[in-house]
Amino acid sequence: MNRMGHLTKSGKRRGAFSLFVSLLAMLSLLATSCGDDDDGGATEAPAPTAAPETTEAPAPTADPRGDPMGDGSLGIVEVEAGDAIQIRSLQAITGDVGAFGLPIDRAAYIAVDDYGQIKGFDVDLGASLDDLCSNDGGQAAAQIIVADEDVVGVLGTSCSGAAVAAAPLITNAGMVLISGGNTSPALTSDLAGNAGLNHSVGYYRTAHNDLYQGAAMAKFVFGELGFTTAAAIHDGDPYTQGLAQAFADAFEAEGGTVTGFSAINKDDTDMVPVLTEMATGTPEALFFPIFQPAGDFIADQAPGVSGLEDTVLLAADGLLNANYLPLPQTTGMYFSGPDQRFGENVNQSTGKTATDFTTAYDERYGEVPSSAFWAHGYDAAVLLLDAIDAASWVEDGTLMIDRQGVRDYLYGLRGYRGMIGTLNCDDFGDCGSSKITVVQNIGGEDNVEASLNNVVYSYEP
Amino acid sequence: MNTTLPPTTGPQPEAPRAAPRPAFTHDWRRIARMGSVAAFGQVFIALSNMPVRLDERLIVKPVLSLGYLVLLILPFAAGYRQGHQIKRENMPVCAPGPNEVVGGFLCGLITGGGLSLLAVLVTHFDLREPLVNWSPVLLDLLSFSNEMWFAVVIWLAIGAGMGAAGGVLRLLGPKSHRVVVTMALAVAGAAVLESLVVDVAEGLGLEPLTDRLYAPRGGVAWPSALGLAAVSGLLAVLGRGRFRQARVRHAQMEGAQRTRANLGLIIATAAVLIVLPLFAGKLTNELLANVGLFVLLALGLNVVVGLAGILDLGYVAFFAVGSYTAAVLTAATSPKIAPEMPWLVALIVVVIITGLVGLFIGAPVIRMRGDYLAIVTLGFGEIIRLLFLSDWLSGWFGGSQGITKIPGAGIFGITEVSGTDPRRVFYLVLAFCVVAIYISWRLERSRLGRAWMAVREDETVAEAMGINTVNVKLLAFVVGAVLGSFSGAIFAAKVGSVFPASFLILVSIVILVVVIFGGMGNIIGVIAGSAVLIGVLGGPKQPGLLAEFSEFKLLIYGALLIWMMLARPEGLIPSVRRTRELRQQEMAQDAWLRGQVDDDDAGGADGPRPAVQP
Amino acid sequence: MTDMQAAAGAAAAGVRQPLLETRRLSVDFGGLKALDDLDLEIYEGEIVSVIGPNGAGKTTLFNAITATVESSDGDIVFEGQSLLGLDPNRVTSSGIARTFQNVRLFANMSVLENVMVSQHCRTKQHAFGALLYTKAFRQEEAEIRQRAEEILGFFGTRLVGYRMDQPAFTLSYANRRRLEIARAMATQPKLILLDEPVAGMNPVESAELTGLIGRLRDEWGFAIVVIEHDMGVVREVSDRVVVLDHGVKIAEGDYADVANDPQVIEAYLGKGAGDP
Amino acid sequence: MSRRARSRKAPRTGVDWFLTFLRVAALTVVAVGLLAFIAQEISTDNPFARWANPDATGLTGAQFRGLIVSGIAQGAMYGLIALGYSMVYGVLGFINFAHGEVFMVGAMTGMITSNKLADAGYWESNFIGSLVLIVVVSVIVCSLTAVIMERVAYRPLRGSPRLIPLITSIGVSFFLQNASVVLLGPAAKAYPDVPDWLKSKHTFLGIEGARILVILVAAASMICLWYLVERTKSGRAMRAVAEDAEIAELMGIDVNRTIVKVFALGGAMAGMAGILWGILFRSVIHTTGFLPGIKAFSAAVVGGIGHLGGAMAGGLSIGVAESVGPLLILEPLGVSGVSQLRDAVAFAVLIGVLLLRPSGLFGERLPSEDRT
Repeated sequence: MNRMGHLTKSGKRRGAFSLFVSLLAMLSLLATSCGDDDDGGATEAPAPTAAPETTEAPAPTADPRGDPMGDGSLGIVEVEAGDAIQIRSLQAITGDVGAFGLPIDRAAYIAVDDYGQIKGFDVDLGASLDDLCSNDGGQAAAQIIVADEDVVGVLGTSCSGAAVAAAPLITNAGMVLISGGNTSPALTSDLAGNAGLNHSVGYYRTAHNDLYQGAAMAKFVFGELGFTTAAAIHDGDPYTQGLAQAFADAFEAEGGTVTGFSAINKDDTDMVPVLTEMATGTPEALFFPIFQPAGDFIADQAPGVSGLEDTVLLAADGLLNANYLPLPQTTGMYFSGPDQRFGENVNQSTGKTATDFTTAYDERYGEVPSSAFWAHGYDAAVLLLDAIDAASWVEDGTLMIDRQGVRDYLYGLRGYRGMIGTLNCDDFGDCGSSKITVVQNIGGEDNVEASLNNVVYSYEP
Repeated sequence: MNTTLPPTTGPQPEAPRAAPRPAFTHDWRRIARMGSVAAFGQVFIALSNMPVRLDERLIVKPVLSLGYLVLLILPFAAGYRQGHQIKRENMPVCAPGPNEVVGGFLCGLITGGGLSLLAVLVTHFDLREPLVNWSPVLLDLLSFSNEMWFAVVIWLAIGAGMGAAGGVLRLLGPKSHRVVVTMALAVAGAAVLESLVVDVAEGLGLEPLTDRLYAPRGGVAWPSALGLAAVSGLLAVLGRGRFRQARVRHAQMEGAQRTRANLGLIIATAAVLIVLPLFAGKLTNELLANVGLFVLLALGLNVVVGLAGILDLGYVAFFAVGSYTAAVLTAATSPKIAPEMPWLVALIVVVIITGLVGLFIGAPVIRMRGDYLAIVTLGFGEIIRLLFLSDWLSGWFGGSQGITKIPGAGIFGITEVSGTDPRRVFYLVLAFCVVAIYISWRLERSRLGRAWMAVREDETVAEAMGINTVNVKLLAFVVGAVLGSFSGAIFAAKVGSVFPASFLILVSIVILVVVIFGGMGNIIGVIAGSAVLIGVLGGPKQPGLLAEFSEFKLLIYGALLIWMMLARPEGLIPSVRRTRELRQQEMAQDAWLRGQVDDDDAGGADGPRPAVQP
Repeated sequence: MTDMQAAAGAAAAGVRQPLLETRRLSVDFGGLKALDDLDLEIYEGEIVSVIGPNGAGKTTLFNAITATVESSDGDIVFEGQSLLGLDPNRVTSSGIARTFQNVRLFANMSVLENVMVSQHCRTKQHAFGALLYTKAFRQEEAEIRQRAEEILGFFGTRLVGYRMDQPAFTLSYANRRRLEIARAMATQPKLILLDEPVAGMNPVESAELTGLIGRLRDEWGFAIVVIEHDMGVVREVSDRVVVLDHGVKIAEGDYADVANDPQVIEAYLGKGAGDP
Repeated sequence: MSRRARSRKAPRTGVDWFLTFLRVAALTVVAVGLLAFIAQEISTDNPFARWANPDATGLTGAQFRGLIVSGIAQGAMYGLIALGYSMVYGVLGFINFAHGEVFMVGAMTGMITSNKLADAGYWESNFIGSLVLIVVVSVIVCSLTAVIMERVAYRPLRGSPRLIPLITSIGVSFFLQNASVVLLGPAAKAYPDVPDWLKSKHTFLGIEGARILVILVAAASMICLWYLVERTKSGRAMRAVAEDAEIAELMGIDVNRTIVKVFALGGAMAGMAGILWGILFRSVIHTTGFLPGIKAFSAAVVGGIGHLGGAMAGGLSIGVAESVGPLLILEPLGVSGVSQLRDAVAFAVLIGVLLLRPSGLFGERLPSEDRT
């Protein structure tokens, strides 16, 4: 009460400074008096500030560790009893790319629930962050994540462009980044043992490398369909451009001729010019690994362009969804994408199948996943949790997580049975099953599921 | 009659107050109109999913979330607004009384009725196609997880209550008014600035304080909210409007005194900006760096739009050219250009190239009529982005794969500024902001600055007065371009990669909103505009403090732009000159009334100097 | 004013060179001849009034001289140099300043700034000087300001004092006209074109301004061309009067000659307007 | 100032020289590209054809016709939207930047109505009736949108400095676009499937039925509008207000009412264009209005703003130019991925026309105060 008196007496007279001091005094007074009212939040995870500190001290040579992985070289995260292990999800969740990132984001939450506690500690995903499918968005979000030094790992990103900027930040902070949606070769390797341009140690992904998909499509077109000419169109997105390029390169490597390689803009609707440009080479197949709505227009307008009447249309996973397949103009089209015949694949850590997942998803969100990579997202999340489990030990009721151990576990991953198939991580973080399939669309509203399973070609490196 | 007319700025002369109006004589049509407009707004907000999304953001835990707050504000505002009396000459202003409260009540009732009706409709019809947010979740929110009838009753009640509260606010004297507003602002401010406050408090070792202030997982804990309100209320009482007094005093200062006061303010601000980042964590610094980048861009656009009056909608082109030039010159991975330059050396080239691009774009457009110019610059902005994106030039700029692995900005070998350390980025941005501020400040007060203003005022006359308008405008274009390119060069070093997707038209528009919102032609205003908009709402690809708003950011930007133009075209912090321009008629009239306009029959101007300057 | 003396000397020698000369000047507005083969000479230190009924092409003449409209034929020669093809700002910097019939000030700039900005073409300091805040820059700013104050001082107390810092739109109508003239003076011309300088003024004000026009020539040495409807003013100030009708010069001479010219009387009376 | 013809004079300043250079350069690029294209068409072995682009193949007649027709159809829609820009600019002298969004609102309305009709089965059973119905609904909604926009955002600003309403209209555009996102969702939304005769290529000269429909309807709308403006009393009032609002007011014309009518008419045209868009492309998204809106404004400028026929002609020019330009001019010059530069070509046309003929192809018709 003494301080209260101070406030009323002198706060009045002296200038702004004393007011400020009094304000602080008052606040702390208040804070102490209301200290007991916090129990409402007891069941919830603690605020970041209340969470434990990271010790940069060398790993203890202790025995209570059991045999967790890691040498402590990247520091240890300590999680005190009652606190939760902090991981984050960084996906494209708003705007038109939201349809792609949102299922991956939600998969992480489902996976964390399925997994349960790690050594008696809860796992907290926090609020989802948005990578806005861009490098600057990814960087800004990554900065928010690394500001919290308790975060062990991050699930994301959806878009390769975001990973380019986010991965260095996150991996430099000792965290790992595991993506279920990136496919750019630059983030991992060219599959010939050379690190990609944007490869960071501590970056992993369960999605396939574009080079596989490009090769798969090329082999299908050249080998299965027996075509020697093909053209490709992308829409200026790093992903679609990369995939179209991968296809073109692989197709030429197979011995075919790429008669046209061009691009549209995402907002274009009138595709006659670009299709005419392609038609000048009279390709037997036209590959456009792009998104909606531009994909609708290409499929719709292509048969009307002189020179493309009989060209076979091919697309990729960006269009392999429940909105596109029922469109009448897409009947008979071929689509490459990750093998979606998850069938009875069981994630070895949670014991869940794809059917379990979609049921849970529908229960929670009242819809079916709107993109192809949800299972990759699920496996990515489970991998992170497994890695934390493998790299942690309990000491005096505190969970110690060795950051290097998390990486060691992931780099050493072999023969892991995930929802998407068997996962093996290579030295550059490519962990995906790399199984690519080509399906043919049966057509019609009711045949989406059947079309997804109508595999006409499958490829495994 | 015209309700869209803004209240005039500045202190209102104290009009004689007549007795309160009777409680039940109202302009019923006005109440009905305002109520239904507000109701329409309510329904729009509800259907936009804003309340549901923002419900995650707690203001006062567990009582109030931002989601509900946005629903409460409209009936309150409608209630308050309807109590506004249109002032006419020689018409006494009635003292507020029960009339205002009853009017507010009715207004709020109608407003709340909108949501009640919505609750009924949502229950009985399924419009999920096409309205995506027409869902049980919405009903759940509206009915506080109860039956539909509960929603109907509760929203009528809430609406009426908030409306009446708005009316009551009219009853309060200026003092209580101030106290209430201060309290509300304090709590809302504490909630909005949460992550910032926590971050800085951590740096200062004040976590115990913030741990008490904020509930776990966000929001001001309700006891703290009460405390905060009490403290701020008390401060408002104790302060007795000193802040306003100080402001008025400052406005009246002149000459050396004013310079001194300004210098003091500048030094204080500089000290805060230099010291604060040292204590703040990555979060705050990242935010500050982002705000700083936009301040730089906005300062550049301000020269073009604010000073020279050229509406450049393709301003992002210069940001892009700055980024790409810096990237191509400094990144080892960039195609074509082999020798990697240090960032500072590259910066010189960046300035030269952007200047040239400014000339190249400026020359064809500069003679065009203002609005043609706007569209053509927009076209140029798009062309430039498309060229960076194109496969054709991908050998130079990487096409859609962009340029990655851009090294940080090395400063004389002393330090390297890259995205991993936002604090350094902020200091670098700060340094460039100071340069930009200096440039715009000096130029504004030079021969060139006067010529810009003349061109903005009347191009034909400026030309007739011997000003080469083409050159002068072109120079404004180039200066703006160069300032924008600074931001681009820092951006490239900060993010470490450039992709064409960072340079959409959207960015131009956001920068324009920032400039307009802050106050065209005014450096302080532009800075304040960036801080508020980019800092709180976020930039095109940058999250702000209220990350929950990210989905609605652009909608709010659009609404803000319209509202600003209608209600306060001079911006948040207007430049004196700009205010004059936009309110010329009003001010001329005022000046006349105050006897400031010379009456030629009465002789020259050597009479006593009028007390107040416009 | 050695120039003037030189000119006077030249005049005395009988080889008097006009300051401004239009040769068969024509301005065509889509078939409508606003000016038709107009020959006009203005000599140094001379005040010439241009009168004529509405639509006679007086303002068009000013616009053509200052390059605000393009002349379709003929030539305009100023100090021996053709002005054709110059931009308006170049015309101004070559030494011709003007005012506008419907006062066009930079309404939101202060009175002082209005005059300062009009010295643009006589000053040199560029952006770098301002940025580096060089001595030359400061010196020039001070000079600009001083000259502006000096010019404003020419109008007595009307435009000085606190009023210098007020925005131009707060000025009274008469003062706006004065400021326009001040602005024209600030471009340091040899020739000033005044477009109806006393229009809308009361008799006291217009008498005052009439005096000012004379002083402009006497004290500052400007040659002046005035478009004016007020015949009292015309009589007062003019050394010479030129009468236009339908873009054609119908009379020229001193006031008395012109006022009694039957063609002029017809032009006015034929229109049924005004009384010369 | 703006009307001053500079043609008679030689370039004087650096800027003039530069502009002359730009004009010459632009014409040269177009000419060389076209010549290379023609050379290609004559024979692909032609050295001139191979000079810049060794892979050049040339176009077949059918391909060329396809390009032109798609350009005309697209351009007809630009033209319809451009009419709204042009009329508002003619009367109020400002760019209603948000007009493109009115078009988007039209396309969205059409999408919603047609899907409801399809759900009810009426769309399949009576396509023509449905079409008329969605046109009516969309025209009404768009007119209303335009009128409300005028009332709320523009009328209070009449008489303020020029840039103010322009900036406001940018705000309105932003608001409408994002209101569509938050209310209707960010995903692209499809129209129900149209009958085969609209899709089949065997209707007339191998042109798709939908494109013929678009061109016909656009032409019909244009004629109606022309009749309305040139031959009716309201139209005379509009032209009078466009000429000089103050004098029109003195002549007893209700200026506010006339302006409202102008907005309503412009909105109706945009609504019509929205439906045509929906029929042709069968998909709509919140950004549908933005670029077409800007291109339509460019079309209005290219044709000569305030000139109804000019707006249509401008629309067709921009539509055809962006359709054939990349393949006719850029590809023979060895540019790769030319279709990506389509929008760039459209804007380049705008810039080029303004460089060569600042008042548009047909000359401007502007409110009197804008002329000086």
